[in-house]
Amino acid sequence: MDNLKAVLESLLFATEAPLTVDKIKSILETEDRKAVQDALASLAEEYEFQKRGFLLSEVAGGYQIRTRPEYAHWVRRMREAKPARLSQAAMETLAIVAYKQPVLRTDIEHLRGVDSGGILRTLLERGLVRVLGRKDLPGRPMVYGTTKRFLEFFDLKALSDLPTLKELQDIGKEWPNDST
Amino acid sequence: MDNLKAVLESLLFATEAPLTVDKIKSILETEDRKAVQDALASLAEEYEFQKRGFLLSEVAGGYQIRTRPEYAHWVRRMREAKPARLSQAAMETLAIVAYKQPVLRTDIEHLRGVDSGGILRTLLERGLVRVLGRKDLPGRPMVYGTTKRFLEFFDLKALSDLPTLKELQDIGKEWPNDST
Amino acid sequence: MEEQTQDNTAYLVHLPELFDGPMDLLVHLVKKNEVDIYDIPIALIAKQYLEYIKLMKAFDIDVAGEFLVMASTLTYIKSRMLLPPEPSEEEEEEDPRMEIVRPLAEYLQLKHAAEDLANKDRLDWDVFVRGYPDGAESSDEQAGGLVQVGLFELIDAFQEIIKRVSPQDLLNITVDTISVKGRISEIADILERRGSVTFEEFFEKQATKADIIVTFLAILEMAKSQIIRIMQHVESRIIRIFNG
Repeated sequence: MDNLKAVLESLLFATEAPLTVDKIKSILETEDRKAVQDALASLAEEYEFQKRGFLLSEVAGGYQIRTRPEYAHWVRRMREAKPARLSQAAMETLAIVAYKQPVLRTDIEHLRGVDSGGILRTLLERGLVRVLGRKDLPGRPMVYGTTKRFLEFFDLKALSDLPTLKELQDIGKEWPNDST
Repeated sequence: MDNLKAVLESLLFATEAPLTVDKIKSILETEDRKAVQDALASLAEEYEFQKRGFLLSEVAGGYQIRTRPEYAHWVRRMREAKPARLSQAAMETLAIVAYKQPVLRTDIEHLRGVDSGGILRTLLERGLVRVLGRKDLPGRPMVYGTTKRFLEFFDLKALSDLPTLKELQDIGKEWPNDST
Repeated sequence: MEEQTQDNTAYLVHLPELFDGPMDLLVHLVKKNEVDIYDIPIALIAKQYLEYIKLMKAFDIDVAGEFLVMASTLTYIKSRMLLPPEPSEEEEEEDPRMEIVRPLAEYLQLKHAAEDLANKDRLDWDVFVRGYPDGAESSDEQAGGLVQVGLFELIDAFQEIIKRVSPQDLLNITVDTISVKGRISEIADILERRGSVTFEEFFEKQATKADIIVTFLAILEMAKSQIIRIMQHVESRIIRIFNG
């Protein structure tokens, strides 16, 4: 294989766990351990010499490309900016608020079957849900609805762009109440 | 920053999603868009010139390091990748959504001559197609379009990267290959 | 398939794969016969098309309704081709085949497009990036520190709930009710900004009757939920809506 180094590099780039020489040999269907080791050494040297943003590390009995420690600060900054993911419970709550608004917390909890106060607070903090007002019931419970940010978040022009259950059925979603 | 290229490389190496120039600017706390763009271009050239195992792709409005397609065979072996099977019908539907968006389900079905609800659903679930909104027609039918993931999936910079239908026909043979 | 026969087994080898739809079959036939799509020998193509359908039926393959519609279209065009042009007509009559040529040409274009797409470097097959074990997750992000999720995930979440509760009160969600909810949200936006708005203002910019009704229903619903208070000035008789 005349481009062994480049192939190796593509493997090292695409792997998550360190690659052992044995693993590499089996992927490349070669018996030439020496060639693989030489190529690895040559890559490591190249990264060093060219002062690349990453280096080839020998870890846990295998090889792995890692970012150069000098740049850890920036990589960390990037990782920290990594957005959070909404939990399943948050998605459920959000779905109920979206489809049933204006909705009371008790309605949400009735549908979900569990206390949803904490999740509602998170959604409020995230700006996806807001308090629309208070209902004239004992305790003056708050009524919730979705925000503009909710629309942006789901790339909706308007709330009326939400598909209806009927429409979902039409595009083939199976609903528990029909059949089975 | 004198080692901008190397820092950029470490970021590109450590990211999962394509990095936009804006994102890079905010991580590096720089206002120098031109410097970032120059460094990106220089990296892309370097990868090309040095025939590295990966290349710098411009996808979905950002930059991402991807393995070189020539070595796909070996990476697939390593990842034990299964073909991301999209049927011919799915590809057709996807092409219609891509070229005719915003498009109604009835338009798709009119063009293909068959019910396309099931396929549309699969594409929605795979995140390649999304609901763009509704059309001001009786029943307010939903209109569909492609997603950012669609761009990532097909290695496209932007939708405008797609050849026009006219171009396709001109360069294309008169007949598309069907599998018969 | 050029000739008819009762013996289906003879065709077993020739039975083409199942076609995705009538257009697909039509493309196949036009291509097989190497004819110009703008000058289709309609009698020949119609004949072969019908033979194919017959064959499918013979093999107990479900022939979808769309195939039959196309069959009748072809037969109709064929019959019109046989008629002499109406002498009384002044204008030149359009070639009856255009009815099928136009959609066929468009379909062909899109087949080219689909093929072009299929030839691109596909993620997780031709090219790979780091950290996508199965390519299922693309972290699209937005300002505000949240991963953008697809609408479908929201809907899936809703579906999960419906599985658990009686669906009765959830099934009345229609385009109209969602429109009302949307308007409630808009009105809440305005009230948040301005505190109070006159009743008339809400209706001034409404374009259609449907919009007016939706706005009215939204105000009623908001009043019912006590999100807003509706007051009338004693003298001016102007009705104002306040944040509740």
